[in-house]
Amino acid sequence: MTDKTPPKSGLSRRSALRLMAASGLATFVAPHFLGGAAFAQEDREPKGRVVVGMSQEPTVFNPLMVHNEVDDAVHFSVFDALFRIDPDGVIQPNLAAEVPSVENGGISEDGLNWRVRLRDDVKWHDGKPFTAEDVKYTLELIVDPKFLSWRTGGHSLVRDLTVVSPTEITWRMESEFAPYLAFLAETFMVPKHILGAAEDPNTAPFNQSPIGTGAFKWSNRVPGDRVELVANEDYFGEGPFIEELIFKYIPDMTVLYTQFQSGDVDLVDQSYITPDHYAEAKELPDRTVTLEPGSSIEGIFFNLERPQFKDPAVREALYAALDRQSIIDGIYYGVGTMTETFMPPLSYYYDPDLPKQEFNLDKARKILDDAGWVPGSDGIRAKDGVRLAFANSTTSGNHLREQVQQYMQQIYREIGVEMTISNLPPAVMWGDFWTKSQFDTAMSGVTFLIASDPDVTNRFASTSSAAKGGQGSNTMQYSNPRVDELLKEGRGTFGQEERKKIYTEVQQIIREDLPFLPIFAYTVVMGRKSGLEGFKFNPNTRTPSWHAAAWSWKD
Amino acid sequence: MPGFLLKRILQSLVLLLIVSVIGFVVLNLLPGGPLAQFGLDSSITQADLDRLREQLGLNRPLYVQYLDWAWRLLQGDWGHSFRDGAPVLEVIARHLWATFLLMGSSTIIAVSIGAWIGIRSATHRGSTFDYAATVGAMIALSIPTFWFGLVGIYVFSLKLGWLPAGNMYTIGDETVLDYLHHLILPSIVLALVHVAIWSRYMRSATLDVMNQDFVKTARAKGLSERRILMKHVVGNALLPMVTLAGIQLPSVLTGALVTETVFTWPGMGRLFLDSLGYSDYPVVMGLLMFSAILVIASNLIADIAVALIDPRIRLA
Amino acid sequence: MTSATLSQPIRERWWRSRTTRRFITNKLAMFGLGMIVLLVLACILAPHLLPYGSLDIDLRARFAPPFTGYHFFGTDPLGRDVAARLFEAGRISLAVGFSAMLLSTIIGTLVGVIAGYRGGWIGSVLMRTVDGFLSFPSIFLVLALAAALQPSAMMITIVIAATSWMEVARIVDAEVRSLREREFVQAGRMLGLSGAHIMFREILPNALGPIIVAATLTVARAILMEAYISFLGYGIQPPLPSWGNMLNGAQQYLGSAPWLAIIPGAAITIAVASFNFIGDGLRDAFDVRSDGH
Amino acid sequence: MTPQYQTDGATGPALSVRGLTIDLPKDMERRHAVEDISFDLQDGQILCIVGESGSGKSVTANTIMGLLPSSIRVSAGEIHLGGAEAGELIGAAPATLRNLRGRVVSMIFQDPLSALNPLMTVGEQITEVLTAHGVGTREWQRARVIELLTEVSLPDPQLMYHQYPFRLSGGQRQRVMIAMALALEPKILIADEPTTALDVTTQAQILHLIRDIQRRKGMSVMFITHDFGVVAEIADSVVVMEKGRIVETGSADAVLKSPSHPYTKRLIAAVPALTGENRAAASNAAPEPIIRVEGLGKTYRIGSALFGGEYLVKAVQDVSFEIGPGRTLGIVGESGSGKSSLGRLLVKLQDGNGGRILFEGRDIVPLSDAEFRPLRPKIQMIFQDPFASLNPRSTIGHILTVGPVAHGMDYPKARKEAQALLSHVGLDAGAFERYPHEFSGGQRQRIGIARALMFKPKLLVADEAVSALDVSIQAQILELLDQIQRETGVSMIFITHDLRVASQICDEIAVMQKGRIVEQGPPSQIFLDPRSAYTRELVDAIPGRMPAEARLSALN
Repeated sequence: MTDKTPPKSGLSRRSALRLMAASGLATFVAPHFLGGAAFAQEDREPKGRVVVGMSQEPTVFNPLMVHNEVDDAVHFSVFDALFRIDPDGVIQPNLAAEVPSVENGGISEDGLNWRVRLRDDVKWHDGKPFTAEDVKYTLELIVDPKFLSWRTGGHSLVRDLTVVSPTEITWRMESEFAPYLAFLAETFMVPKHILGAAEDPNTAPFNQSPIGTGAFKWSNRVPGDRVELVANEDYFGEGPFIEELIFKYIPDMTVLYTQFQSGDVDLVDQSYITPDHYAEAKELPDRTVTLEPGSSIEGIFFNLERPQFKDPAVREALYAALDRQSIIDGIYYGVGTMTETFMPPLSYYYDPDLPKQEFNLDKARKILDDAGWVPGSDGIRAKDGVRLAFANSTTSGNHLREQVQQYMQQIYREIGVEMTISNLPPAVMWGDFWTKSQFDTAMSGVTFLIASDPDVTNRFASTSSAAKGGQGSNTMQYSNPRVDELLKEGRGTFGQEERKKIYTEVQQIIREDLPFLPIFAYTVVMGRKSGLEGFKFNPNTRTPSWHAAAWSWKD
Repeated sequence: MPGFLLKRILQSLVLLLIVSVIGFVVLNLLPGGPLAQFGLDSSITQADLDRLREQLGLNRPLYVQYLDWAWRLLQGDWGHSFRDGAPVLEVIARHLWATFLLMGSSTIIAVSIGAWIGIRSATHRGSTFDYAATVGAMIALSIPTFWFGLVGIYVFSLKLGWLPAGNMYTIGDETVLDYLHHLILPSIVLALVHVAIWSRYMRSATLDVMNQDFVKTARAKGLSERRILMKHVVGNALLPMVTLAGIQLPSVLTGALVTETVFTWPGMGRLFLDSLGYSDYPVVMGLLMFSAILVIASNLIADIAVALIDPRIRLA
Repeated sequence: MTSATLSQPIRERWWRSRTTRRFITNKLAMFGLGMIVLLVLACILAPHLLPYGSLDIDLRARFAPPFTGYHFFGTDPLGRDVAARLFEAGRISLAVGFSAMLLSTIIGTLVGVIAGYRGGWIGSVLMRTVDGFLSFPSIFLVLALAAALQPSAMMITIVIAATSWMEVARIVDAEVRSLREREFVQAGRMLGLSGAHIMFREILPNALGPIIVAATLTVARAILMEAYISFLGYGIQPPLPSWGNMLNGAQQYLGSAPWLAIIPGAAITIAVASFNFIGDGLRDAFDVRSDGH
Repeated sequence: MTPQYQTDGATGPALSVRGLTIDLPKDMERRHAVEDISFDLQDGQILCIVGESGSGKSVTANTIMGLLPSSIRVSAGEIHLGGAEAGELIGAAPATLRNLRGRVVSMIFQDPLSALNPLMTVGEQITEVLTAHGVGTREWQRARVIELLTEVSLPDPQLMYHQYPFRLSGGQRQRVMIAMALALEPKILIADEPTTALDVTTQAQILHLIRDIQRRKGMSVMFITHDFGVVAEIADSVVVMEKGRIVETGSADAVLKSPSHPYTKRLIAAVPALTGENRAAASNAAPEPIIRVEGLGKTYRIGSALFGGEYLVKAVQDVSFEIGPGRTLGIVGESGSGKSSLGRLLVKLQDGNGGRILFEGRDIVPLSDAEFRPLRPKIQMIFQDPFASLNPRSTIGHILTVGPVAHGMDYPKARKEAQALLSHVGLDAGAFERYPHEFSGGQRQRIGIARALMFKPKLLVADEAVSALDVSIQAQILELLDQIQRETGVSMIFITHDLRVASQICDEIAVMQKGRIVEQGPPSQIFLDPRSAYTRELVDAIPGRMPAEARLSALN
């Protein structure tokens, strides 16, 4: 159930490091879309209600606690982080008065000492002022070993947090960590005076009725059904222009679409509109339905420690026999972009010149023949006693993937490869089965980048495989010394052009090695009522409701 | 009577113990577990997963986890949901009334219509009505609930547009009428099977009673058929029905669970499926214990009700 | 000594017995039997007679409505012939139903006979376990078990059997309990027969009626259960079709391709109703008190 | 057939049945429940309708009340009600019949427990009769019910009014039924085997009550029974039925003294007479007893000690006796006296708690099941219910041979012995292949006896071995047992509630009451010179101690 929809960790954003270099400028030329103050004089009275439909239920309202992407929509509306990433991938100040950079002195030359200045006009929903103490508390809470925090990456490097004044805080990084700025754009500030006073922050009442600084205030939750937010009239930034914001949980995607159609739902959040409804949806009157680029890649992931996949020829042949065009056109209704790499197409680092895969069964057969995989009496190829047979797993109940599986199964059979389908419920599929590489092959939509950085050490470094004792998510157990080398180099390189070279080579090697077969890069079908203005899709966040403050109803 | 009560309650406790052990073991047979939901999250690393596992106490041996859980339960602490950190009892309580609304309305439909059909079938034994009721009940028992729900949605929502396809209410129009409008289809779908069950049992119970000597006695007294039916037959026939109502509860719960998924009804069924999907052990265990307690309590209440109605038990 | 000559009774054969006669004069039961025979035949023959295989994918012929060309029941989202899949699925669903019934009947009968005959603490432990299992909404056990095991037709069968033996156990327990007090069982003890002999040779044959009835109804329930599990995606895995997993994807296309939901659902209903008719007929036939229809 | 008999000074029949034929549903053994029967119930008399099971006597009674199940219907004949409410009952409108029921014609049934609604108090149920016919105000009704309860001699009528049926003993329930039937002083009372389910002493009281009330109220009573003893006790006139036909009618005296029809003669002859004579000793073997019981006891725990409400039932207390080889001990008592428990203790189908059972000098009480198994062949039992005691799914051959085979006999030998035994107990050897349901009750009881004899036991325990059988069959089985004992010298313990039966076959009789043996002695002592008050009461209660000459003439 975690995976009814392909995850939309929208991290197709430009490099944080690049932004560190450029942010000084960015602060001054930031589009007024986010400027807040620029809109303040409009000061429209919030009115109306927006119902956002989502197919999973938001349940975690303390943004620091371990949570899922479904919870983001609420977090973005109730809370603010120090920074915010705009649709173009530019990091903008939010609670911070400016984005720290080497240029403006916010970050020391060696990248270790940070200073952040805060706005002085921000109030919590209960009226108390927001100060640097809250930032300190937040950053300390995240690494509190008793606290069930979400990711601690980056935060665990922070040392010597010092509140200089209510609007200024400094700290030192244990080691340089370039993506931290982007991480902070997803780190929402929580009130020290409330959560800090609670006996146990894990079970504090705050977690069920959060108090933030965001454009919307917590109003009510009907569990299993909806979360209701109301406009924060004292919001320091632009907006809000709507009075009520409701996140409605509709577990069935068909029903969700039906309710969008009937007008019960004003905007479809995560899970979006399923591709099969796209053609129909875009013709709906008074609905704006658009295709937006996502950041995940749908692919077939090999467990490279399986004997049959150690031979690169096998992977190459399986790729050649993958009828991607039919899958996209026939099963995904043409929604999805052909890609050859893990890098999201919108990324600065995306390499468009990788060799194009071509669906060719004869070629696939020839590759296998040449590699010595000959058909046995049952028609299935084998080599050295290893049958070319494997299971493919994904979340059970994902109908489109199941259709793709059955289609692939039939075609692979034609080249003498036996693929069986063994789908698992999400709680099983994405547990140890996935993280500890217990699958043969898995079909999944994976987001490779963390916080917009092109660094994919976590996914492709040979030391990142949990099955081999590593701490990352290299579930394919991919291992290539050259890639390891390049990834190391990439983390230590600051220049954008240089990095692009490095990551282009990484993409080339991975295209060559094929540790996974890319099927397509996700495109999402965004749907909303036409009268809803101020909406902008942001591929760099995981939720379309990332900035509901700007939404308004057309008069 | 107090002795009987005490004995039943003690038996129930043993039953709860068995239920909790079975539930805990079965639940933990599931590979994966509560952290699987983060398996795809690119920003959570194995290190984070290991940390969370330790924080949630999931790396302890199974029996330790069970004893810890059971010990807390005895102290009234049902634990906290892994998903939203809220106390389990609170989580359950928040979903309770939606389920009870559905179960209640469908039970009213099932009992009243089922009892009526059953009594009429028994008194008009062999008639066209009886035959139609028999055939109808068996067909009703054969229809998969979820499919019936789907067909219902197709016909009444998609084709005719008379009834909503799901949900408990229309956002912004939460009047009683609106709730009722949304309640019609799911409660009929859930009631279908139970109308069939009730009518069958009521028919056979009524026939059983009608064959008893005291009905003959009543006739020999010169009582009118109507009085015989109302005073002597129905009263005695309803007695086993009270017990049946208790026994039927798990199946009503199961039915509600299925119905809720089809009609996106925000009740315990959906909570259960979601929690199972996320391997939210505390909530799933809580729901199991809750439903077991509900079932046991309702059986107990049914027994007590029978005892109160039946002088043979009340005064014994 | 008074002569007690044996008036020559007619030898009764089972097919002339009262039970059999009651059963074959029961129109509904015969209708059910007929439907099952037809279904089984169709499932055996249809895949050979239909022009399409159940696995033939044709993405150009997706969502063809019924009676498009030779697609009598239309096609599914991969352009496969629904009719071919329906009867192929029937094989799986019926096989799962039957095997689950056999398995659960055996388990239930064993538990029931032992609990009913031995009584005492063994009986208590067994029957409290049965009560324990029955106190869950059955769907929980099914889903949890189905999720825990690698789904395959055999596993689903085991899961269904593991969660539906309690009913049989209860029926057998009650039956054995009452039979245990009958004098012929006392007579068995008096003759010095062993416990196992009395349980399985003397008592069990007398409980066969209720067991057969329960077994028939268990087939019906097992088919329904398979449908539920597969509908929720925990059951028979594609491309193997089963009635349940054919319905699985259908909800999504309820508006655009309703036949995908209606046809397999109708097949389930017909099969389950037929078994229920047979079970009811058998119950009437075995029950000496009832007059049948 | 026309009534052959009329009492003098009669004012005409209260009820007359003419040419009544009632069809049975298809596929029953016979077409008619009753066929062309005619009789009169004279005003102010007791008419007994006598017959064995299946003779159609109850169907007749139900027809008069209009209570036949819908599957059985009257195909010919009429039933005419005499007196003030004269009219034809067959074909009368349901409303008319309902109006008559309970007011003009009342009925009481065999089993007084199931005939009362368990959920209503005694008072309510009697009041219902009054309400149904719209008689009296509430206060009057209540007073009338109390009066009725007093009239049938129920203790504490005020309390009884609020009592539920389950609280009452069988005899009290039957009194309630009688009170209910009398509520509107009906002209006719139909009693369908009203005493069959009762103990002998209670039976005597109820018979006495019915006769008493009939005399006081001048009612006409149609009394249905299978027991000529009861006929002798209360009947003015008698109708004898066999297989749906009337074979003989007449005054009670005439029929009892000089029965004309052979069936009647057989019935009367088969009624076990109370003989005060001791049985001729079967053998003169040494007085060394086969079995000696010393201080045997059995206590049941009911309820649970843990939860309170536990109480002890002392089913058998301090019982001692002994039996010599080839002798028969009768154990007699009413229901609940502990006689059946004693039987089970002796064959170790139950374990006693206290006392010793010395079988051939060895105490079998402490033996485990496994230790006792080798001894089982020597102690065998004959069960009460010939329908329940044979496994319906086994052939007679299997039933007979399974025991010996389990004890190591090879099958061919067992088969040969079984076939020999079958003919010995009067059955065709072809019975070997058949199933129990193909046999009649008497035949099955013979099979049960054969099964017990397969082992050539030393001791046979017969637990109510004939009480489920019709009287004519009873006599045959008793004879068979007697014959077997003479041939094999087996010792027997014969458990029965019927003193008359015991008197036929026992060398010695032990009378049990509340788990204890209150008196033990030869039949002459028990019947002619009882030493305990309870034995005397039992003997006095035996219905219709039939004049010896009646038996004689019947036998001739």
